[in-house]
Amino acid sequence: MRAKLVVVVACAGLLLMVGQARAHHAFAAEFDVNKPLTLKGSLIKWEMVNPHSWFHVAVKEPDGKVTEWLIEGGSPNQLIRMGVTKNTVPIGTELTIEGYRAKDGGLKAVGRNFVLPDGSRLFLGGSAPGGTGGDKK
Amino acid sequence: MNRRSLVSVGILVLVAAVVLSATIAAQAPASAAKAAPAAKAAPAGKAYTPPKTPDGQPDLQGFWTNSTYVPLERPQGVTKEFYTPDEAEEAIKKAAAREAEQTEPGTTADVHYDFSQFGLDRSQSTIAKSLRTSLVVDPPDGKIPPVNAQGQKRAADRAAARKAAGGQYDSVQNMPIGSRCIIMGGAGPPMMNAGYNANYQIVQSPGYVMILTEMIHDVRVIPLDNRTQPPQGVRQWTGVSRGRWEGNTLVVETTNFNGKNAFRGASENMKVTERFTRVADDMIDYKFTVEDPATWDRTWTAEAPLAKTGGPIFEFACHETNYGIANILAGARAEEKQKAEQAKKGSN
Amino acid sequence: MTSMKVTATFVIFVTFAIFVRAQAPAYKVPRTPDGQPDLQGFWSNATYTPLERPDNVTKEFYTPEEAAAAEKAAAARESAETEPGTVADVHYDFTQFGLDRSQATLARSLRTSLIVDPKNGKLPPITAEGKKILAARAEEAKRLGGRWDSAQSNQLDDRCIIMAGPGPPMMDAAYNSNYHIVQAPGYVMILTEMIHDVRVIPLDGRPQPPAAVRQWMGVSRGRWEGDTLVVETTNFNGKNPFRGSTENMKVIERLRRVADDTIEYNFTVEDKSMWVQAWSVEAVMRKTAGPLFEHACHEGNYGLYNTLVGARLEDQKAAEGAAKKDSK
Amino acid sequence: MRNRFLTRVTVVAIGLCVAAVTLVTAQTPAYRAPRAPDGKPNLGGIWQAINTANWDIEAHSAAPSPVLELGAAGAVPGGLGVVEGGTLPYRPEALAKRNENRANRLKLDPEIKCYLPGVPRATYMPFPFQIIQSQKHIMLIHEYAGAVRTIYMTDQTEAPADSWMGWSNGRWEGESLVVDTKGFNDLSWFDRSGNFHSDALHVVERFTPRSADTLNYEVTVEDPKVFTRPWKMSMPLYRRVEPNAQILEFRCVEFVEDLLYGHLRKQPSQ
Repeated sequence: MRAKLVVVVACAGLLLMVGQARAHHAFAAEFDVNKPLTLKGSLIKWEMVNPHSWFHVAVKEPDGKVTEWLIEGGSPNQLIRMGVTKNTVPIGTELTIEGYRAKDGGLKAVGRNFVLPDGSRLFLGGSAPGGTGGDKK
Repeated sequence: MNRRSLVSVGILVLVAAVVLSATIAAQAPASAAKAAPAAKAAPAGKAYTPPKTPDGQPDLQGFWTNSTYVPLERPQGVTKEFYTPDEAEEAIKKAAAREAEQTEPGTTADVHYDFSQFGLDRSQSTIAKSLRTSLVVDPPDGKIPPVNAQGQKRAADRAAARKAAGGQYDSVQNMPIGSRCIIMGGAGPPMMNAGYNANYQIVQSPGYVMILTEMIHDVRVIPLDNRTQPPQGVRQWTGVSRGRWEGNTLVVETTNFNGKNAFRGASENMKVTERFTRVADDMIDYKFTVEDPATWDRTWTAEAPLAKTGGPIFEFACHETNYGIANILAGARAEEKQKAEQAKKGSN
Repeated sequence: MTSMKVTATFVIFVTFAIFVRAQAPAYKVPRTPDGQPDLQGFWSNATYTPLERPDNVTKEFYTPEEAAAAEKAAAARESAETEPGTVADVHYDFTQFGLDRSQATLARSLRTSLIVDPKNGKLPPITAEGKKILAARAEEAKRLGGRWDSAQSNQLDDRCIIMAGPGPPMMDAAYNSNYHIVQAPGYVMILTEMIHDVRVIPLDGRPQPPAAVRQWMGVSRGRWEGDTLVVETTNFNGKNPFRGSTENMKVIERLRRVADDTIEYNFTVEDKSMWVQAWSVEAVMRKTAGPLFEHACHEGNYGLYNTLVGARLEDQKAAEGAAKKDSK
Repeated sequence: MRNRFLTRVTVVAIGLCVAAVTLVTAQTPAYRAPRAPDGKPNLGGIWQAINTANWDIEAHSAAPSPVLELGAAGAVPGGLGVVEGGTLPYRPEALAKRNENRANRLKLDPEIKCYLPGVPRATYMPFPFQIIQSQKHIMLIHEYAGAVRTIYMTDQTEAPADSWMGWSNGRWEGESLVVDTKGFNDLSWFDRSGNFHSDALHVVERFTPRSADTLNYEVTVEDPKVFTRPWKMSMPLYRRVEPNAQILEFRCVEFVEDLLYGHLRKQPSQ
């Protein structure tokens, strides 16, 4: 377990040093590890943009008020190569998002996991509607 | 986390990665790597004739990737130049497993999205496989030559300048160039594996070879007409490239770097000579030599094959929606404010 | 069909041109190599003839003697020495710099006014809309404050933005009232000496640009009617009202060479927003000596700076004076 | 004597008129471009527009710089406009938004923030762009912000997602390269004057060689969310003929960082 942690921290370090790895910035600088959260809501919009994509999600608070959250996800480019398009995740899709809230205190978070109503994870193992799960040659 | 501790973390990483790759038992990667055939040193005698473009250039066109798990420098403890196919497979498996490993919830390391949910694990895309134990082939020990005194002084000066500029999140200019969407690892030259979206599109027209790097849509338009380099006053992030055909090999020389994105500590006077040779329908042999007497007392050379991959390349606009950078800076300012308020409370 | 119509028009035009030339007076206008009537050279429109007829004058033309007397009186006024020690005396001697009109080529005329229509030699009455516009302008000027309050509240010529010479219509600029005309196939160019303002007038019948394109000197389109260059100008920006005109002014100029050393320069001003009728002027341009030296104006306009600094110092002095008074 | 002269003039005049009418009514362009190796017109080269469309695609007068310190260097040169018919056919609410954009251009113009220019603006930015022409892909490589477009001549698909530069499919029509582009986001503008579009933008461009060193560039713009009808713009593009002409970097992100993030800079502790 400890070794695992070292590796991950190490990867983050590498990323900072040479701009490599799978995200282009330091997550822990943007999001607060002490503020984990789970949000349930329906998709308003998926900004398929780089360097990270952003999900706009309508979240119903316990008091019935609906607030709009912005959830950071990954670069969409590889998904697009795998066949995902802007029509793949329909507006209104119900999502459960486990993640960490932004340090600046806004209604923003990183989506550690995007989970669909059937319990599968978004864009993984062909769970994404329309996703072909591999490179087109 | 300040810069110095980051650097030490970085060193730790390198060491740890090396040790781990040698010792930790591998878990199966989340999905099987879709790998192109391994680029062995082309056996002598087996002649591959690359197709030609309508104007008679050897045809390098198409979508390519240099995504690889082979490290630039040879790991400590490895003494040979090539793994056996079995060893290479094992090394890839381990690396893929490391990449796909889930982080411990509630730890700093866990604060990110699941890379595999966005296809961003290397194992989820084409890999340019190779039996090499390091990309560096010269010096023969597979390591970048030692940095000379001049290079060390420059590194120290650069570190001092960074320190003088303050903490990493004090201002946008203090943040890494990649985070700022200015340039990433893929563009080079030399073109290095960018970690994810390590893809290229090559298009040729009479007199030109164009290489589009997916990350931040960086384009190299390489003229083949033997024109001279521009005056020294013209300095660019990606330098200025001039190409020519030597038989079936595209040779590209690049100088006129601006020195703001030092490749492995190089100076702005670095000269990079790249060689592209199509050795199979789905493989380009990519070799580069780095020459910078201001940093290394000898040149060094690496081989990093490009494997054919699927298109298309979708627009990687980066700066335009780089919300993260504002979030990070705003987060840092919020933390400072909080701390200042707590300090005030404490002193009351 | 179209080509037949065009041909017919062309034939009529050629016939008419030949007829006009047959009737023309003895002076034969020289031609440029491409066949345009030749207006080229250096010209002056310096004159003592006022735009509007003086109140006590009723006839259209002076006798030659009367004209000479009027000119003499005007020149004397211009070169009269000022009373030493008066505000009027604070300037350099214009004659020492050749700046009196009498020291330059004069475009003489027997006319008592440049305006020939209306017949009374005066600008026509202003419309109701025009009165409103003038009142609004006065209000805006008041809002800008005193003339020396800011660079913008100063006069356009003091600011080196535009002077009277380039027009259109092209008016006597009081000094350096000189022009250089150069012709090329398809174009007539008129360089105004003051602030090197240039008019490049195309002759190819192109339409005016869209109404959104507005310029200080408007946009000019020219054509030859026999020996007469007719230039129509619209698309003014309205920021340099000519005798009160609005941005909707249309100026039609007619230039015809009537002697080696004279161009007849007539123009008509149409602006329904300001005047109840169009009005016309007949003036002349007289051949003069070149060259035109670069009249860079803004670049060395120390005077505007000095004026503003002086005004601020006076403000300060006044404020200090007031403060002293208060404290007493 | 005069009669014979008149006859001669008339004959010449008829000849001229017939020639003129023929020229005007002729539909096919007289110019045939040199061929690329695959036999298509060769559009390869470095091109640039020379006009003021990037300031305002509609006709406009010269105007002062919106930035005091830039003086005449930042001022707007007048222009006759590139839009057919002169005026853009905005829907009323869209016109109001354009005017608001224009009034707040220092805050809103994506060019000021070094954002990708969109289409067709990329073509007439005051920067060169290079055409790299192959059979499958024609690349438009713009100096401004390193913007790049891939025109798919084969393997044509719909835009997978919205983007700044859109998703371009091309075809040859005689001497013209016709490029059909959709899949835009709604973030780019047509010029510095706030003329804008929505994500329903559909652009069809025609690049037609008109001489060895000039192209005709004609654009049809369709966007029913913003405009009441499709409209056209056109302009010539000029070849950069310097033998050493090349696209240089204009990596402007670092030029705008203080503008965008300067307010988030750490303040010296008091």
